[in-house]
Amino acid sequence: MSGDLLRIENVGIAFGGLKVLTDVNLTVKQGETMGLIGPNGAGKTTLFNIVTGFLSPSHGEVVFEGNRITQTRTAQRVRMGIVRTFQKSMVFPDLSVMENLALALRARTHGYAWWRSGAALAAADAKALEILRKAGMADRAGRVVSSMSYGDQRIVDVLISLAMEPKLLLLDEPTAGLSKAEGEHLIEVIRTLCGNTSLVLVAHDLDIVFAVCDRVAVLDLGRMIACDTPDGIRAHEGAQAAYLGKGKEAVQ
Amino acid sequence: MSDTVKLQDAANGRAPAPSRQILALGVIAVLAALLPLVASDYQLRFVAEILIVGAAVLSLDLLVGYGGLVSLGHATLFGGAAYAAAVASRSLGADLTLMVGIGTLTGMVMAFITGIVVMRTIALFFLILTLIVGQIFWEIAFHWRDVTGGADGMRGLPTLSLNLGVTKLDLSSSFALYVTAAVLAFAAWAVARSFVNAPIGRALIGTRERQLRMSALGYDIARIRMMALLASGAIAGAAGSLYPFVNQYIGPNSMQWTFSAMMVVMLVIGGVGSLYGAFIGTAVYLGIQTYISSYTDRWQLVVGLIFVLTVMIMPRGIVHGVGSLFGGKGKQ
Amino acid sequence: MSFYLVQILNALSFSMLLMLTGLGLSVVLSLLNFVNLTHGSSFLLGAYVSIWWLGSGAPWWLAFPVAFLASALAGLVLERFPFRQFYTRTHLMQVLLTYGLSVIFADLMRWGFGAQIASPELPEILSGVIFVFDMPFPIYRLFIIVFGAVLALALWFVIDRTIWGAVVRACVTDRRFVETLGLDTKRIFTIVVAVAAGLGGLSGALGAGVLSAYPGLDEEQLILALIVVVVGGLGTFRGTVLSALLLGFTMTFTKVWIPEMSNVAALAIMALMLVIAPQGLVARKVRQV
Amino acid sequence: MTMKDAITRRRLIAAGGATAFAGMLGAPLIAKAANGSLRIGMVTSLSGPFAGLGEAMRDGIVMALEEYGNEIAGRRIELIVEDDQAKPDEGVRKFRKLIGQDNVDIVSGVISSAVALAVRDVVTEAEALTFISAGSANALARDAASPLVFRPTKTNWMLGHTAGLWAAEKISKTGCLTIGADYAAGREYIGDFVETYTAQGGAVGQQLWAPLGTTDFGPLLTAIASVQPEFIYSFFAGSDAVRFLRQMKDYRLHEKVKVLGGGALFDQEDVIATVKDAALGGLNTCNQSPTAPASQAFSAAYLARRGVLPGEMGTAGYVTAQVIKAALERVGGDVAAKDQLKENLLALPVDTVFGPMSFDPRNNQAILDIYVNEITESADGPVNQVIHTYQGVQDPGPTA
Repeated sequence: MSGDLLRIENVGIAFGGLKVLTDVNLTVKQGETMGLIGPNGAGKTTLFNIVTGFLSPSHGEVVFEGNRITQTRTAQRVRMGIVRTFQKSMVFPDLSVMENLALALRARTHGYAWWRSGAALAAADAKALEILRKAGMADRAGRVVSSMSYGDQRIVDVLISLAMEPKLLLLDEPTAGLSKAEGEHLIEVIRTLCGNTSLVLVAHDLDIVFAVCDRVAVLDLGRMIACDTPDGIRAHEGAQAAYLGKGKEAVQ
Repeated sequence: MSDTVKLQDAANGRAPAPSRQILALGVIAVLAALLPLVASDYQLRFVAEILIVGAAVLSLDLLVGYGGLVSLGHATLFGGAAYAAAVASRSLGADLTLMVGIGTLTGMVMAFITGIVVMRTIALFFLILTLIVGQIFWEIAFHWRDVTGGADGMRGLPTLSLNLGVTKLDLSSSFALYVTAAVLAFAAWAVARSFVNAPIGRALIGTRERQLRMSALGYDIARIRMMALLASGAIAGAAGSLYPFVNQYIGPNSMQWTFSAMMVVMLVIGGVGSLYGAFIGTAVYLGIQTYISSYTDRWQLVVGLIFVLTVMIMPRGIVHGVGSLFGGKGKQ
Repeated sequence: MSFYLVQILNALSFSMLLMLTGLGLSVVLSLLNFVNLTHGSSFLLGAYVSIWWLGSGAPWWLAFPVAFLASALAGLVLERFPFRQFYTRTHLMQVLLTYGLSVIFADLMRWGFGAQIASPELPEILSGVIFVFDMPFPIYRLFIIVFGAVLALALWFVIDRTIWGAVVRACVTDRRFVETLGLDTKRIFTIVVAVAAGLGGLSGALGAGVLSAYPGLDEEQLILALIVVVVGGLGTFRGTVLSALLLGFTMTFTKVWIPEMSNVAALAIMALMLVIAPQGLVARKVRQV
Repeated sequence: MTMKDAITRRRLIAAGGATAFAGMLGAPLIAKAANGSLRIGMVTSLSGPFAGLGEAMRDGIVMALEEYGNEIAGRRIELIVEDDQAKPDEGVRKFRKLIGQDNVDIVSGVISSAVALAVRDVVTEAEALTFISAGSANALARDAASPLVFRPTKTNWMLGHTAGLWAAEKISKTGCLTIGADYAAGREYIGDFVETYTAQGGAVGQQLWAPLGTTDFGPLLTAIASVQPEFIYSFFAGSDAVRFLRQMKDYRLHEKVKVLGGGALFDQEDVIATVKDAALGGLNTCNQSPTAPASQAFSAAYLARRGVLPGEMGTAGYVTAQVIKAALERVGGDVAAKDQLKENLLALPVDTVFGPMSFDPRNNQAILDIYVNEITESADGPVNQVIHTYQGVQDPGPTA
């Protein structure tokens, strides 16, 4: 199965008596954009937590580039190329945009350096500026993040993750709280910058998911009930019943 | 959350323009040089004490101001190093470099032990666990009578000296102690400042503000905190190593949690996250305690009121409070 | 045999004292998510008030409600200013504010009640002993055990099993929701703080019979209460009871077996608990992301 | 002019100009004593665990100075009292301040032994005339003795030793249990007691220790109840002593077991005034007793002034003034003649409310009468009643 970047095999997890995920299987291919949808409490974020190592599954395996990483620590997984964003904005509010990116870029090399090696740091900073330029934010490099609009903060949030040059980027509702236009702009930035990165996108805005994703997986009550192309999902009865059929009120 | 921000946004230390900084340093240097001309022996020694305790408070600022880790066990690092230096001085003599070396090392070892125990906790849990670990260290010092003198502490220590190869410089005079303390205080400030401005310092701020994000970026939170603790322990230890020789005495009080709490109070009064505020807070606190108490038994009321007012009116401490009065620098 | 029975009673009574001291702190933390370090001051105030009352010749049993009321009143005033401004602040800021206040109160009480140690005159009915086989055990300590158990049960019932408890808990989760039900959340917060302070005073009144009262007792009790509450897991009721029992039994039996090391042993066990369970014995499940 | 007035005057001077900051940088306004007047500095504990004791000590010295009309050997006396919080570091700072900034002629005070030891090197280096009012660590009479440090009070040994003598002779040579506070002073009292008691043929059974600041003595008292000793030798101070005695009574042990204690355990003002009848029947060896013949007049005056009979600290403050007065009068008020003052002070005993006091020339340590007190009921409540006096007890000193 060459081309498979991430394989989730029979993963399950329970908190106390509550089964949050039951026997979930999912494969993400190289360069693919995968949508992940499901009602609130379906287990989407929990799945992210398992892939990134914030949680250990009760059973099942996570395989990345052919290696089992189920027990690998988060920091190690990040170095392997698995990076995520969070539902809530997770920027560093008191640092400048530039410093936010620098923190990400230095994570792998100079994160613990005390006596700095100027050249290496300058290289990292040059790279940060490059990313900002591509995202059209170079003019705001020196701004303190907390002084920016929420939309811009979310962009910085995503840029931080992209600066890590991930192979797999897990986006947890990046567009939540944004206006339609802001959301579309954010997706635009992601698509410009992500290159060959595989994406897994959780979003409540189904229009965006169906427009952007190559395939879409549907979680309901901790079970994977469908995984297909957007058109396939639209036609899938189980998915309809679990999610779409309930209409927009499930999505709010 | 907004408090942490208010309290600590100075911690991000976007340094003021270099020229202004050099000017400030110059003014301080001139004042420091002029002080011995006007101050009496007693006052010089008092200032030396402020500088030494201030350096320890500054090292606490690394944890509180930059790491968001409020420790109630910081006095143990300071006092433990002081004991180590005092004990060593009995057999090895009190050579300055040796003492500071021993103190720094002891501070780091104790910080390391503390770190291993407290690493997984944050917030109130961190506060209480550091308190408990610190009190365990205190109990050891208090009961290890053969070495530490128990509750009576240690006195009759040799005087501090500096071996320059050719000659041996005696550092027992108030003036010499003042100069030594001033050099130490400056070095402590410089080291702490370079730490917070280095990538590790930025990463430390990152762990304070967004712990989850930092792990998602591949940072090892425990490792960053441990390095901050070690740096902090090294500075506190270096400061502690001089303390027995300035006081000519060291006792278990300097390891007790009440002293740790006093350090936190000093830090908050001076200004969290500014580094140099530590010295101002220490001076204010020790000044009140030493001078107001001559006039009234109610000096603790005064300290309490000043502290509460600081927390309520200028939570970022005197440094920022005064700064915003004069330069409007308080708001960005 | 009777030796260990009495030692167990000793441990129980000391645990009850610890639990009573921790309860008020625990209530404010769990219900309002507010760290109130003036709790030690409430304790000492209650102790002084009850000693004064018991010495005045008035009916002795009123000493406890009076101590409760005195501390509750102080809590009421404090809640209006300055606690109210600090509910939404970080724990750190709350710790700093209330610690500073406790320093002020310590000095005020020293001023008002003097620096001398004071002990209550216990009524005849509480000052006897019972004999467990041939070993004496003070009736007052039995009184503390029973009183503490009853109080803890009552509190647990009110908070966990009645509508009032539910409303207060809902306040912290979503204030606006409670207000849409037509309830005055401000008043609810005030009542909780006052009751918690009153509990501190009540435990001080009870504790004074064993501990006496003097400047500095407030701080000693505060530290014990903090350790009990935090090791128990921030303001979970069960946790506070559990860790009070743990600390009480450890301190009692280490004093029996290794008296010179008893403090170190007790501290080490509490530290171990926090290392094993960094969120406290009974952790509230909080979704991280 | 009373002493209180003098203190108020100081405050006025302070308000008049010397702000704390000016005080820090030179304090020109109060730097030099007014011509002819003599400054006595006293450091005592006005906050922290010994605050009550410190207030008593301060009142004791003020009381004596008022009686002297604020004048000794023709010189006006100015008293400056500083708070050491019972912390050695703080004590060191305050002694330095008194000597280096307030330019006092004599320093005195100190309750905690740790503070007394901590300041020893400071006053020795400054060659300051020092009178330690209460800090009673043995070391200050031994290897830490210093030429200009006088100690007009007991050493821990003097009390532990006499208790050992008394116990072996009058109580029992068997069935002894000791229980003490586990810190330096407790160790010294118990250790010295055991040494003398066993040398006199007594046999010590179980030895219990309670951490300093023990709140609950229950477990230890239950242990005592199960051993059922003949008598207990015990040392606790302050709140520990109050709790120990009260809880003894709670467990009904005070009726069954004789308690012999050292000084602070049955302190008249600090402990007995609080625990009242829980102390009855206790025995106490102490250098001070409100019922000692030398103390009669003072006890009455103190009772009238403060509403309680004097304990050790109130008396110690008073005695400090008495000794300073004797020393100054013997040199005609010339405080600069330190060697002469020392020689004259050591030459003759001083009559104090402790009793007659002479000084050991080896270490400037007072040689004192030690009273065995029994706590009995009196018109003023339970009181330390002298039942025996060991005369002229002298610490072994530097040879020990």
